[in-house]
Amino acid sequence: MTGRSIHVAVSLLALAGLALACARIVAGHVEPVALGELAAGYMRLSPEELTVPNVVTGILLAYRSFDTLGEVAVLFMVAASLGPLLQPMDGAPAPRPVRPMPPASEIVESGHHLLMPFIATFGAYVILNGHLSAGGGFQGGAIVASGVGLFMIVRVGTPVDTRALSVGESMAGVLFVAIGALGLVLGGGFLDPRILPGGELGRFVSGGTIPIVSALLGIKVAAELSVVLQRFRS
Amino acid sequence: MIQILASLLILLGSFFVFSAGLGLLRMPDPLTRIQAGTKATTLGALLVLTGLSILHPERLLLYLLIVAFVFISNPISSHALARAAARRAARDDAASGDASDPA
Amino acid sequence: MLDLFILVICGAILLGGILAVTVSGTLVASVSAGAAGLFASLGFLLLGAPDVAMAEAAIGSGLGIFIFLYALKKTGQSGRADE
Amino acid sequence: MIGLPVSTLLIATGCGLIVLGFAAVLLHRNILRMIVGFSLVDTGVAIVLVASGYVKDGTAPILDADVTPDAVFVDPVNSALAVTAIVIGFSVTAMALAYAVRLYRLHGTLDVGAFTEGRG
Repeated sequence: MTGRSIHVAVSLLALAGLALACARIVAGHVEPVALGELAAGYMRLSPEELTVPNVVTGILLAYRSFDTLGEVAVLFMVAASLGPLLQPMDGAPAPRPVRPMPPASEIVESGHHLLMPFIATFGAYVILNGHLSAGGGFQGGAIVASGVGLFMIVRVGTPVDTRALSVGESMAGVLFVAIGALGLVLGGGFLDPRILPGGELGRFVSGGTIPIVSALLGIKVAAELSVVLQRFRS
Repeated sequence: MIQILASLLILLGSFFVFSAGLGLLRMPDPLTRIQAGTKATTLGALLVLTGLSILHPERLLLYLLIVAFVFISNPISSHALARAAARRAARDDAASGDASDPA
Repeated sequence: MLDLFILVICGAILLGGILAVTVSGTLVASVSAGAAGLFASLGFLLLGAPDVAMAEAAIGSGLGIFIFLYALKKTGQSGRADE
Repeated sequence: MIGLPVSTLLIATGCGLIVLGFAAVLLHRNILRMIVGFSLVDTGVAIVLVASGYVKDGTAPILDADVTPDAVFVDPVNSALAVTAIVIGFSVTAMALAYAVRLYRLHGTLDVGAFTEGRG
């Protein structure tokens, strides 16, 4: 087993090097007392230009929304490619039979009926108030998807309809890109939120198209994460 | 006076939550651990939130919502955990008859 | 007082990470990685990033453990110390 | 307590988590344990990213009603990047787990030695 011990020795050496590099980063870090120029610019511009109090949402959905679109595209590709990857193969040896999960008890099922409205409402609240307080499309979509996970635990035999989820997800994606293109025509660039009137800072209807884009992003993320969960379950 | 009462309630609630953590560490098997964890944390959360709502009466509705959520979700999740633990114990008993090598 | 809290959170994150690396069962390892993520979301809250805290709590430690458990079930090693 | 600023402490924690995750990736033979290590690295990178954007006594970059005019804010760019990193980390973990399940179905084992040794 000398190959194994050589492997362990080289790995420990590499880890020591990594730890040394990390120690240098930690030792050289000084806590700043003021924002950098870029961050200060965003802090000033986001309430003025976009009428969005939550600057993180302003960056994610307006200044860097093209990144967000690419990220959702990555999530979509993962959700789409998990289907063929996790399908049972023809030529492979038969996998050990997995014990079927027992059905959920009555208490858990009634509790799921009680909790589902709470979870769905909270997810929708987080998605729609992303421009006013902490939250947004990604976070709310993940909350809704965890509600779908609760459904999957309770209804063991019932599959979630991935085709319907894909249709809803694609519609949201098309609308997202359409709003972006509209910004290219009417506003100053792709996904410019100022094609609708900005409104008053801190009101629910404000920030141009940002609440709409946030809702579409939430639908997309929730559907994609649910598809990922269902692929792993089936 | 009111503040002292609220602080006492919060302290009592923290004591219950702490004892729940101690129970999780000290209890011997899964079922007793679940029993220690659930009851004490439910009561502890109720006491802490009562103390907080005395301190901040304007947020009473929010705290009531949190209490409702904890009172629904905590027993349900621990019930599911206890059921899984009981099933596993039953399965291990059945399996130990023919193949007695747990290592 | 807040300093002590931060130290406790850092210790909890590192403890979760050490458990995830050293413990012998894969199920326990994935759950302690999720616990490290949950304490990390508390740390994000202290660092003034509630958005990141929500994302980490819901995605990193919620759905992450979920798919780990299903993968463990599919590979037939949900539980006992393997290796 | 020990005089170090908050962000330095959390950067140290994140770096420790990164080293621990790479230790799991390099030293374990079970593929699922390696994926656990990668998810630890994800968490550590997110912590380092957010902590390096912390400004002394900063609050969250949300300008709602109870923000005083002379408040100091945390860097919002780092927060936005960390949200992105967490979501991408989840999808990377999902892909890795799917490949692990597929390898297990093909070879009946999760030991990396079975895939590399015996092939020279």
